[in-house]
Amino acid sequence: MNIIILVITVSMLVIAAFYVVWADSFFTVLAASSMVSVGLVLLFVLLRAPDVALTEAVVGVALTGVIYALTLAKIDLWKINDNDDNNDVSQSKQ
Amino acid sequence: MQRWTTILFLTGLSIVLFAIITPLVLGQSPMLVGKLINASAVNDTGAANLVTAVVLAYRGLDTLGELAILFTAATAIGIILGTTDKTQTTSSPTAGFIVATAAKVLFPLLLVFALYIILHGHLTPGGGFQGGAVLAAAFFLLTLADSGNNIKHKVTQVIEALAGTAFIVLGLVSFALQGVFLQPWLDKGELGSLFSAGSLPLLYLALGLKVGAELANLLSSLANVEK
Amino acid sequence: MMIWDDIFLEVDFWINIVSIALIVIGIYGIVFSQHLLRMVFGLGLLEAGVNILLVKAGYQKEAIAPIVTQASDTMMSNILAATAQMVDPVPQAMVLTAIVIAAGVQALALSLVIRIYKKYGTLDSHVLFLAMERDRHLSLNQKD
Amino acid sequence: MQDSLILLVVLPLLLAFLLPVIARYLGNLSGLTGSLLLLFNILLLANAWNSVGYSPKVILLGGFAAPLGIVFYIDKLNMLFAILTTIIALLLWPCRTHNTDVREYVLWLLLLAGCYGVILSGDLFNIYVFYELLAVASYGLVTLPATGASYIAGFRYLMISALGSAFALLGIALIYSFTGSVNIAHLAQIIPDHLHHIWGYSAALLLIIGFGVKAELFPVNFWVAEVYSHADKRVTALLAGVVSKIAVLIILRFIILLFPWQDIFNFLLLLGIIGVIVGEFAAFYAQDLLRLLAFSSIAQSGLVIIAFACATEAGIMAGIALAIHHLLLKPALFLLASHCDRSINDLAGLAKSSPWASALFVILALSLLGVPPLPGFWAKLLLLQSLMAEQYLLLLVLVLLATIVEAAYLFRLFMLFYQRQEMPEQKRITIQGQELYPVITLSGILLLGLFFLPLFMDSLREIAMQTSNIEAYINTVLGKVQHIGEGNI
Amino acid sequence: MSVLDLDHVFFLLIVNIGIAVLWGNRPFVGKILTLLYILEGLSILTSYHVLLSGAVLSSSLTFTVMQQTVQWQLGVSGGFFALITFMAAGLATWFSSGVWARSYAPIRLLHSYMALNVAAMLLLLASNDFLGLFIAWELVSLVSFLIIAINGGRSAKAAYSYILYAFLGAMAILLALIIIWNATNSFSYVEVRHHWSTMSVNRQLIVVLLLITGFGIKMAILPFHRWQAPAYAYVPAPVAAFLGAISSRMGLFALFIVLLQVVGIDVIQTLWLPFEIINMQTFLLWLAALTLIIPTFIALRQTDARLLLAWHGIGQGGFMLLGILSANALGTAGGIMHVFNHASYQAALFFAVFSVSYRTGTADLDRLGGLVTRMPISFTVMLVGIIGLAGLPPMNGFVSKWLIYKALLDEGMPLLFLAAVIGTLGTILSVYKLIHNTFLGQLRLEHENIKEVPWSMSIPMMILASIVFITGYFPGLLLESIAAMQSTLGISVVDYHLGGVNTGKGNLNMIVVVSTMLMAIGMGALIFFVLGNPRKQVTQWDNYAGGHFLTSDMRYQYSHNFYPGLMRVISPLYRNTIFWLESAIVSTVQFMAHISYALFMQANYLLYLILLVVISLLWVLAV
Repeated sequence: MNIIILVITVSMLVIAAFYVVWADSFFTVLAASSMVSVGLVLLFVLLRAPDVALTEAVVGVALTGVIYALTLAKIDLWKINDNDDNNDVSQSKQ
Repeated sequence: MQRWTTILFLTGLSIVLFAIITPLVLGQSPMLVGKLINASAVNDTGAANLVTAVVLAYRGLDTLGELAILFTAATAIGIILGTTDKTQTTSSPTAGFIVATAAKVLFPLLLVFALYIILHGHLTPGGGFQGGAVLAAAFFLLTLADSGNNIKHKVTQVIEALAGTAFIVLGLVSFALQGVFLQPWLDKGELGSLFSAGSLPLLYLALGLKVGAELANLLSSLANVEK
Repeated sequence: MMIWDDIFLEVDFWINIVSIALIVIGIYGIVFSQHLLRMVFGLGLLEAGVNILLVKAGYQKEAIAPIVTQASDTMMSNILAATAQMVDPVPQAMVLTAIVIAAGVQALALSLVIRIYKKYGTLDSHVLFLAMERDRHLSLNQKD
Repeated sequence: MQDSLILLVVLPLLLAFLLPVIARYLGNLSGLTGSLLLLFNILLLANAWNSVGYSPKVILLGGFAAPLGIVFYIDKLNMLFAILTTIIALLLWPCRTHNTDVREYVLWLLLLAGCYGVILSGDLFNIYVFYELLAVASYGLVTLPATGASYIAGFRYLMISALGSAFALLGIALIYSFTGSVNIAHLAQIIPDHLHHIWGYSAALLLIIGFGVKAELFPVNFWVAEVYSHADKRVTALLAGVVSKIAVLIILRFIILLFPWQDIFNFLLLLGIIGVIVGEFAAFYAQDLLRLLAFSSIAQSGLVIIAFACATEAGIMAGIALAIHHLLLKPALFLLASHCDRSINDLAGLAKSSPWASALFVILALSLLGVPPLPGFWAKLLLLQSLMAEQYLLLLVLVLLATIVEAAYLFRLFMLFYQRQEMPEQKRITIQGQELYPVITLSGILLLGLFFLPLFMDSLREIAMQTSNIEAYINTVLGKVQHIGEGNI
Repeated sequence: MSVLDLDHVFFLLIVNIGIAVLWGNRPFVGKILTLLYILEGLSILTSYHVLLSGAVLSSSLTFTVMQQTVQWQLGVSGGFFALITFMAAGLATWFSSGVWARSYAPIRLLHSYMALNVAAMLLLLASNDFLGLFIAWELVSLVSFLIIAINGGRSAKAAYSYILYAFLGAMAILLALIIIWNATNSFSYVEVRHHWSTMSVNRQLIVVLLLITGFGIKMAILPFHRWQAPAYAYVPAPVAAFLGAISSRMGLFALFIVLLQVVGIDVIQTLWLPFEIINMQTFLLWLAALTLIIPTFIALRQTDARLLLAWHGIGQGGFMLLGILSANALGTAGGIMHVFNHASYQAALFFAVFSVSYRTGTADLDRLGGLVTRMPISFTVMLVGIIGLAGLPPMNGFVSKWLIYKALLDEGMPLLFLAAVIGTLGTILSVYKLIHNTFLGQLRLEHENIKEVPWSMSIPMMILASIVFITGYFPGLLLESIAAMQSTLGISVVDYHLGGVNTGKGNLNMIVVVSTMLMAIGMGALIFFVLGNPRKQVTQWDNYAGGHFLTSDMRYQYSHNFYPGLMRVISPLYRNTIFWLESAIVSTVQFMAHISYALFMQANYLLYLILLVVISLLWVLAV
């Protein structure tokens, strides 16, 4: 039974990891990185490591997520990828 | 061209790592130290959560080191982002009404939840780091609600310093008593009850408070960077 | 098909896949990205991949989480029996520290990113490298 | 009494935690508390030194036996490095000017605690944690000057160091999944014979590269030139002198105890010699003094790595001698160079405006070069003898050629300093007296060491013997317990 | 006599340095320093008979490190060279102590560097094991770097190229030391000689080649000769004389000790270069012969007198090496004697050239001429000097050259003898050009009222000229200590008497030769004066050349194409290959420096870390 859960989390993790590195707007990158942490939490639960899962949940998802969000706000990339100011996005792509 | 090199690099590296990692068949890793700790942890430290026993008793110095690393990171960020003690008002728009009321409601709940996690560190999964982070989230929620009254740095710094010293003093007391630093002292109480596992919960409490204050400081200095 | 089945059904195979994927993509993120922020994200991925491997090092087949739950009947014997099939707690303690270290380092890196953005207005690593060399050159020559 | 050596690590942390709060009341005394603490450390180490005289001691953390808990291993080599770190830190302690933020002292104290932890600890993961503490503190200190360039240099340094640490953690994960324990003495029993295969080698490589970042190993020392020329002068002196030598000390412990295989030695020898040659040639081309010294410190670390990589007793002795010599000499050179931080040909005629500083610079550079009467020569002689004993003739010739290139750019500097014409009035550099005190004390120690050379050599030989004696290490730590249940590898 | 004589000498040297550094620029201090040098020379002379009997002047300067005791004591060969050093230093300081000091600003630097040089050289001469030798060797090369760079500008550049060559040499010696230490586990000469055969043959070959390169660089043997001429030419007068006389002979002393005493000439004869092309001894002899010929013919083309003499210094160095390595009693005696002779007339010539340039302001042969009437003493000194340099009978140069020629012929090396003769031919030609262009020929208008140099400068010159003549007259004075030297080294001893040497096939008695010459010259002068001294005082322009009268503005004296016939024949040979080799090396070093600097200046530096990890892991998988 947990093999299926494992396969789902693994595939979700790998896809999220792809998005973190290849996504265009940093907004999606932030979301993808939180997704990776969530996947990690699931994995740690499957690996019988509840303490680590809780830490990863709190520190990995919540704390780093908030810190990334704040940095994005400070370097004014905190915009949904609307098409009018593409320069910021293109600048972050190349 | 750039695309091909990336793909080549990715496949090459993954093949190399795969060749190295695959023989680590899961489940057969020889638990040399693990078996011994599992056997002796309960009556050595009296903690139900063996991971806490390892984190605070067997490998206490790692956690002290870890605490120091977080403290260094926080101070370094303080220096880099240059938040001195003056509280400047940021021009970020005040959050909507919903967030403000939700913040007021959620704050006490989060506090209780955080303290629960810290105090039950030696019984259920959780402990200083996790509880401290939740604590910081609770305080940060307030600044998120109305950016006016952000965290007063002086208070958090005092908490941070005291909690850190408390952690070390607990270790030094055992050094004075038994001549060995960071040895769990105090009676172990009966397994599973709140006041069991000797000095471990106290250590985790000090740890939690320090991490909480530190991260709150960090988050507020991040939030208050001039636009 | 038999061989393929038991490989795919094996938990170990999938965990290897995910950790290697995370490490490789993390390294790619750090080394090949132009944007400083993307490097920090890559670092996060790399740390995650390594943490998985560290936890996997302690996992035992059909073992239970290292928490003594039936604390009520304080019979030492069956507590010892319970702890016998527990997972190895030591790597979990290590991973706990590793995650928090990674968080600390990433927070520091991000504050540096903010400071660099405030001062130079761009986050492209090539442009920044040339800016650093130019500053160095300026500070060398016009020392008053 | 040597149990109290744990205070070396704990007291700086305690003071660091307390300092932000008590600094408001202490005012400008807070700088003083740091130096008082260092003096106390020296006292601690001094009376521990004679008690550790004959056989190494062990401190159990948390009172648990060796493989379970964390263990501190005290032997003459660790003590020597601890004492030298304290001396250098005391000399380089930042003096309290009006605008120094008290948090700078906090970072210095944390860096010191990290250094002590790494030197003394006998547990693989504990070394990693203290190494990381060292690293994070040095990120903070590197960006102190708050100039744009220092931020970029700090960020790049952070990235390469974090990447290195991730690889080290990967190495630790590999080792743990094969042996199930993290205590170095315990591993020293298992790894050399059981892990002599691909995974043992890859774990060794990952660890060496991870810790090589700070040890200025060849391909991972790109940060050296940027960081040393942008960071604050005392931080650069500390990083170049103390921290890089401590990282090399860790690598020494690894290749003696955990991975005593000839392939790993060859790998390190190869990287070391490339580091030496590339370092010297890059220094030959460097345009400004700080960058020149940075490249020369890469070359010197390469020499130390080469010495340690021929893991015989003579090799270790040569390595320790070179490390100590460089540890005392490089901070002094960096302190001197930080005043004349401008492109080299603007330094023409420095001897006229600040004669004492240039005279000291010449003497120290000659000792760095290995000119006979000065201590540098004896350290290099030991290195050459140990290389010859191992019949590495090509390495010997390359090291000597590198010295010639070193002579070329150093004498080019001396000629510039002692040129006839004056420095232009407004660009004149005069280094006042009180700036020179740490430099004078360091060169005093070096020249004083010359008089006690025979005595110094014998104690060095004794230290090298004690370090290369692996059975003593395992027995003291594991208390002569035989192999604990390592059946099923 | 107290055996600790060397301590007195060291004490005097320290006093010497103290005085020079503290009161260097006081007017009378030059004389005190000269006295001190002479005192030191005398203190060695007084205990010289102890040395002659083979004993050793030991000193309390010893230390033991790594179970090696390093001890300084002076043997007879060290004593002989020390005497030359003190003679050269004393006369040089005397030359600079008088009027000359006022014309030279950094006189304090000059005195202190000279004192340091002498002290370092004595330390070298007194070392009796490899470690002491290397320490003193580095000190000597450092201190002579200081003294060469004293004038700044051109001499600073020459000093920079010198110190690079010196470090190349020092590293070669250090490598040889380490290889020897590995074989014999000790640095003392006796131990090394004892264990020498344990080394494998090609390792012995490497050690000998390294030692020769190391010491040869200081002696400016052929491939490494480019640094010495400008280094010894562009320095002030006393320094040029001192360096020209003794400084490059330190390399010879070290080679003499190491090759003959430690390695032994028989070993060198048995060693063969790879692929049996050439025996080591013949290789070295031909190297010495080429070092004699090529620099001498380069000197032929020089127009600056100082450079001409400096190039001759290199040539004569080759001559000495030729003598020492000829493995024949006469040859070694000739070689060592040539050191003394060359020191004396080279210093005299340098003094003469510099006194001319002190008066006329230039040493360029094109702008001099006809000074014999104005500066007679300098003329006589130069005359005596060039006769010595050319190796003609009354002067001491002839004795040592004769010994070396005889040795070469006795050993059956006619081709080498021919090469030596060609070298001497070159010397004679260039030496004549020197004296003709400075003293003979047409006096220039601006040199009308040139006066002779003051006494304080001309007395040392005259002393040197007299030394050249006396040792030429009674070579026995030198041969006595040379014989003692040969016996201490264990090589065949030359049987000598006051007048010269008597060998089986024809002996040399300089007393007879010189007295007959003096009688002949005396007779000629007598007849000339008895016949009423029939000569007419004419002014310089009352003569004509090539059928037409000379006017004062016409220049018929030149030094550029001085020997047009000879030059047309040999000019294609001047291809200065070594110059191109040297600049090629320098540009490769700069190129590699540029690459390694660029290697570090990378925007994307993490790539290298990953490449290292991937490559090392692949290597691990492969292994």
